[in-house]
Amino acid sequence: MNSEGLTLSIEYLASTGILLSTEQKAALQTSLVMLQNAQKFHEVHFWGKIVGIKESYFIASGIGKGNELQDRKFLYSQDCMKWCMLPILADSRAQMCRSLSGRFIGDPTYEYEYIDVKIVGEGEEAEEETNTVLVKEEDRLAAVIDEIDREVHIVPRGAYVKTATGKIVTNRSFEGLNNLDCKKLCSYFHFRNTPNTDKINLLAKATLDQSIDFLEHVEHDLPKGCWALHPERGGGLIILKSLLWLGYSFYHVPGTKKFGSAYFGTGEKNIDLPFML
Amino acid sequence: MNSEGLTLSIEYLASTGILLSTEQKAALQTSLVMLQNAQKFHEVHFWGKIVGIKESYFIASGIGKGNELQDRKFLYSQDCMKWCMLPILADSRAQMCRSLSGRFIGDPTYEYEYIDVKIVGEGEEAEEETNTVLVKEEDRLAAVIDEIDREVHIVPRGAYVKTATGKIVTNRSFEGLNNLDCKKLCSYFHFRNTPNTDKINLLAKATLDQSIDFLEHVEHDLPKGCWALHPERGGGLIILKSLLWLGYSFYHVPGTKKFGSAYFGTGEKNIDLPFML
Amino acid sequence: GDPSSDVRPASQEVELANVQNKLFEKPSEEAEPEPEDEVEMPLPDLMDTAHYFEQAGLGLGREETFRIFLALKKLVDTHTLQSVRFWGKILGTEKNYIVAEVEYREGDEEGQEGEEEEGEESREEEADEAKEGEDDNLPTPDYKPPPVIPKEETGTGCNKKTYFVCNEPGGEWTKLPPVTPAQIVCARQIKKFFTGNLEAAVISYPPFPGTEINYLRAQIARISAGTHISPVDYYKFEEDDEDDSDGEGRDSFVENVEFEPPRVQELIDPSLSNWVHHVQHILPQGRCVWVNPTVKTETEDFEDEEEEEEREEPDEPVPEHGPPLLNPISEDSEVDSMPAWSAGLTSNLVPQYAAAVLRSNLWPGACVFGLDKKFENLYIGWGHKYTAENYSPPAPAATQEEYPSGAEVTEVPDPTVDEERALQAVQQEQLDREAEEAEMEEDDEDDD
Amino acid sequence: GDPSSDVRPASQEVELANVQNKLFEKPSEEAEPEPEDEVEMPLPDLMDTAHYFEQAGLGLGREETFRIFLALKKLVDTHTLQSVRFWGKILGTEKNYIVAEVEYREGDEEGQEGEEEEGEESREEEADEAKEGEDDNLPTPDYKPPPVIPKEETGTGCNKKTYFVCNEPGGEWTKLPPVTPAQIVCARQIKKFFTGNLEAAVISYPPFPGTEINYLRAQIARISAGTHISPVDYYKFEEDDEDDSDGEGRDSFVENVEFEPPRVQELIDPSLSNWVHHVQHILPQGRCVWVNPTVKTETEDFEDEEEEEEREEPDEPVPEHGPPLLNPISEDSEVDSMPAWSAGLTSNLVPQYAAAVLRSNLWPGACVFGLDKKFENLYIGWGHKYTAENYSPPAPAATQEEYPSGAEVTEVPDPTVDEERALQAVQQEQLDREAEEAEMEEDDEDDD
Repeated sequence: MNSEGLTLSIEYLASTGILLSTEQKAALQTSLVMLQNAQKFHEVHFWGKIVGIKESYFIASGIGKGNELQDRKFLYSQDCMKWCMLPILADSRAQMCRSLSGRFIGDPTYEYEYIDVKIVGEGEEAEEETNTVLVKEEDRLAAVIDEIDREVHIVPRGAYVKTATGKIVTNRSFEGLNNLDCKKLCSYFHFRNTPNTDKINLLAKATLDQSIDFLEHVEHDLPKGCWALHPERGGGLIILKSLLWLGYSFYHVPGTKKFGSAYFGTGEKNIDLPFML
Repeated sequence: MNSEGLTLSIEYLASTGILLSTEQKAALQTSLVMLQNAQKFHEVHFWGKIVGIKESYFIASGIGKGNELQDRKFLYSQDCMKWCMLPILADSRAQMCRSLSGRFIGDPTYEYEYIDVKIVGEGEEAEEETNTVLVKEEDRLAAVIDEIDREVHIVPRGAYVKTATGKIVTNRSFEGLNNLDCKKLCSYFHFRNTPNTDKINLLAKATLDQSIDFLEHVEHDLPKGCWALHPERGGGLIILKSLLWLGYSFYHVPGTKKFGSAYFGTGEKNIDLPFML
Repeated sequence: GDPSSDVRPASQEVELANVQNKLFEKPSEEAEPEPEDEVEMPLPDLMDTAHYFEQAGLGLGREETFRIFLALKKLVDTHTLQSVRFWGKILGTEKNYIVAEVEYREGDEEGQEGEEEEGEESREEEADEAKEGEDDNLPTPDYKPPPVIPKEETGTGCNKKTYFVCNEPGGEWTKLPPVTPAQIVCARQIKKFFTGNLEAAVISYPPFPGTEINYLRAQIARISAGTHISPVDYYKFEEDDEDDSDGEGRDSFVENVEFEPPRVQELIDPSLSNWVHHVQHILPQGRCVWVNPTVKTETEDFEDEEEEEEREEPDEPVPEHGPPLLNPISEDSEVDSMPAWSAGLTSNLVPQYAAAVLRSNLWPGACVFGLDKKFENLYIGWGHKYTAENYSPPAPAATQEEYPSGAEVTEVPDPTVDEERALQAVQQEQLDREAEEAEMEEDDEDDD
Repeated sequence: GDPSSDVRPASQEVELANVQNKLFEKPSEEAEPEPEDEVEMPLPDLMDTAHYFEQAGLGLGREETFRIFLALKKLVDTHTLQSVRFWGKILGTEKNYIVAEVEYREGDEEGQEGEEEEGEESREEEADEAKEGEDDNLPTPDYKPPPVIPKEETGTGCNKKTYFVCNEPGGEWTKLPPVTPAQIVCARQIKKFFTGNLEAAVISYPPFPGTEINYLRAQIARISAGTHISPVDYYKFEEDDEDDSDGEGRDSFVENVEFEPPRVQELIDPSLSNWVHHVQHILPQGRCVWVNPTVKTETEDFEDEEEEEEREEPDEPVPEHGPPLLNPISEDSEVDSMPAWSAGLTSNLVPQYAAAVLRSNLWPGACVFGLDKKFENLYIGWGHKYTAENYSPPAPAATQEEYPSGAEVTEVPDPTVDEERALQAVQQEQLDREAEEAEMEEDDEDDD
């Protein structure tokens, strides 16, 4: 959600319980401008909030001048004023973080104990070797935000285009989804860098627009039914909620450029999802 | 101000004291949708509020399918729910209404006494003949709103274009004014149907874009200084206030499509303006 | 083409606007004179409490809150209520539920009784079927369904309050039926998303006794019992209950007129001893007040009674106990080694006017604010309890035994030839001996 | 080209953010222990009052209000204040003014006196120039400037409260100097937009004695006197003033601890007799308490005194009277045949929780809300009084007479020849008669 107008556009998500207090809004209005300037970001987006036991983390993402999809950095703040860059983790470390469970504490320096189990030896001689690794909450935060963003960050079809040079940019002529398309899951795309058109059958492929359909749509996300699509205000506002990451909500006003999303939750994946549908 | 998102975008004008209560916002959100549907308007805009002694009038404008500039109708409501069409007045009647002074009462059926002075006879035999005409407040309201709209309703340069067929439509590729232009009065145009390029000298004319500069800009409005331009939030938001019709405010977020205006006032023209600058 | 063809408002949007339009109807002037008796005003100042929650970054948008406010007003206007409260919002996959919590004025329970029997009837049908089976000469199953725990009377225990729900403010309010202990017990074992349709089936294992309307009601009862808290001393037990020395039996309280609001700093004290539960704990049985399931209630047939009592005497159940009413939340058990509640202030910058806010970690989405004499509970969430581990459905029950185990029905290995011969030999021997004895007896008889 | 070149944030925007950043600095933990003595809390709960004004569709946006709240907090932290209040916002052509109204703790008036003399000095200079003129042999002008009305002491009358202004919340607060009667008198005769620059000249006729900072202060005084109202009985006069039977002399009041808040319906009663002014009326003289301008204050030179008193005895001015403090607003005069105030409720749909709101028709932009024990005044506008007619500047004063009119300086028509001759004849006759008489006298002398 773009930082300009953030305090207004976040109200579109209020019906799902996503809300900022006046104090937070006022602080964000000031600090995100400073952040954008200090870090020389092209744009700053408000991403959401991870609710911890003691404190919460507010998350923003800064977009550089390059590809909107790739040139992104995540930052966190606990008072909506001071922002810290989240570390970029090595895959192995991220894997480690993702296997941590339970709630966030709200202290970036808190250390979790991760018990690393390695199998040493081969065949019948194999032995489990366990050693305990300490993982900072800041790292876990970075891993979880990356995971959420990859798994559920969505945009409406047509909001971004791939230029001839392969650069992904905002589509200036995007006029919003129409009344019919906005109620279909296939009109919403994952905003992530893993174009995978293999899943789509040949017939469907024929109707794709290469410059627009370079992202995966969410219709085939598993398990089936992991997105809840509500037309609110009788269809004047479309809300999509992820059931996989409870707390992720997306809005779009059909027929307009207005869309955005935010995650307000505990940072825990809903692994019980298959049982709950 | 477009009715969709009205309750949010009106907040841009809050610094000038233009505010709607939650009750009014919730009611407008519901009633403007119904109004648009019932009257088959292409778009509905919230125009403002005329504060009366007893009650206030909320004003909306409905845009038909035709020319955005011409096919407009004004409506008023006293409870934000029930809307009545404002009458379209003959010129003579409008003239009569405009000469009424003092505050609005807040009762559309209230009747003002207008003393019409006619000169009968010619030369030395001329006599003043006075007769009293009753004017309904509803008529006066229509006349004043028409006058305000004609005199101060402004839009940023480039927000509308004139097509080859002479139709005036929203400019879809309008990306907002840039940081420099937004601080110049000549970047704001009267949104009225009296293109008058005669005032502009030949040199200036050479740089005009026929499809964009079909409206008059406000820089030469008289008396000089009748517009107050504030860059708020350090330039992140431009506010223009009319000093001729105190209560008319316009906003524009530079670099975005976001602009709008509203009039919240007593419906009295500031005739003392020349003394006050 | 024509730009208006696909332009909003869609007909659906207009439909909703038409529905919500009714909310904005001005109170008719004739109905006005009532405000004189302002003492009894069941409608709460929802906008005021929403203001506090908003400071904590909780709640819904203001316009939605205002519509809910108007919808509650409509509820008050159409029912004779003692009190009404915005309980919260339960998110669903298709629609959401707006939940209102009401108490009727005494003696005004409007057809409350009509719906009651349904749940039990279906159970009795099952029992009937079982009885029909007896007519055939099939083996009689020894399975006796566990005794039905009677549900609590309206106005007591889990059914103390009545709940109304709607999907959109302005839509029709639907009254939820009272909850039965069986529903609560089963709701504890399952974890399902709400769909937003009250009639939807709850497909789960163990099978849920009822549809979504009952599941919703059961979760509301559980959430209320777990998260409705108030500052200590805000409520007190009624004077005439005082003699009942152990608090457990007491189930009613009144507002304490002498309530001295604790300071905000005290309200967020990590010990959390300044907040108490004001909704009764639900026992494992699914009721707030334990009943001995073996003692039949009067409504049941007397004939069966003697028989059953006899049979069950040996396993007289142990009464269940839970924390008493107005128990401090400091005694709430930990959640995954985390405190059950997280406390904080609504403002870091201007603590002078900040309110205390507590969020439940056991029922994410439940929260409460407290400032001076004001406090309010609110739930906005998916209606599920927090679990640290994966949900795993309970294992299926052990297969039921069809016959009482015994020699007649126990299969034994076929005897080998040797064994048969041995048996035959033994049998022959015996026969011979018997024959001999018979002869001897005959002889004796002859002797007599 | 490069898309980031003309992309916001502009440096100005960042600058502002940097300024406002300071507002969000968390109170340091060491400074915290103070909240123990919560009795003295000069900072008002601005967000709460804004909530009520918002319900009436009045006020500023929430984020701006919150920033103002933080700015007031800063003011409280850096000055020893008894009370502080958000007075309102005055819109200007280039910038706006955020106005805070404060009262210092007793004995803590921080350099209040330093700025006082400025206005009077410039006046004395003018007088000096006039005296220099006397050295030449030119005719002495008889013009005597009207006596300077002394301004009211800080803490009394128009200077009862002190005002701070800033252009943006977070910017430096500037203290406004005390207002002089001359400034108020002149402010009444002019109508100028504020520019937003305190140092800007006020170019007007009659010339305004000071710059925009003084004009702003004068308008604030006038608006406060005209529109600051409170529910009746909220304030009462102090007990020991009771003997002073006519309320007029009393200028201080205290909060009435026994205040029974009127019902909202009473507060919006069209008679408006339930609201009173709690700021003193400003007399035509430009002061709240009338002084006799002819009685010189002690600070002036004694030499002049006797002389002047003598000269002015004949036109002893009539003392001015205004409505007393805590006068009901029902006695406010009409504005262009309209009532001075428009009253209403904040909600039509849910009157149960609505607050009463009054808007001034005399000073458009001034408003007040009242609900239970809460009330607050607010002004958001251009700082001008409502006038039904066009503003027209006062006509220039009549041209001053340079010399006292008299025979020596009055031109008369030249005498005609006939007249001269007639005069000569008369004169000759007289001369002759005198000569005769002289002779006769000589004769008499000779007789003695």
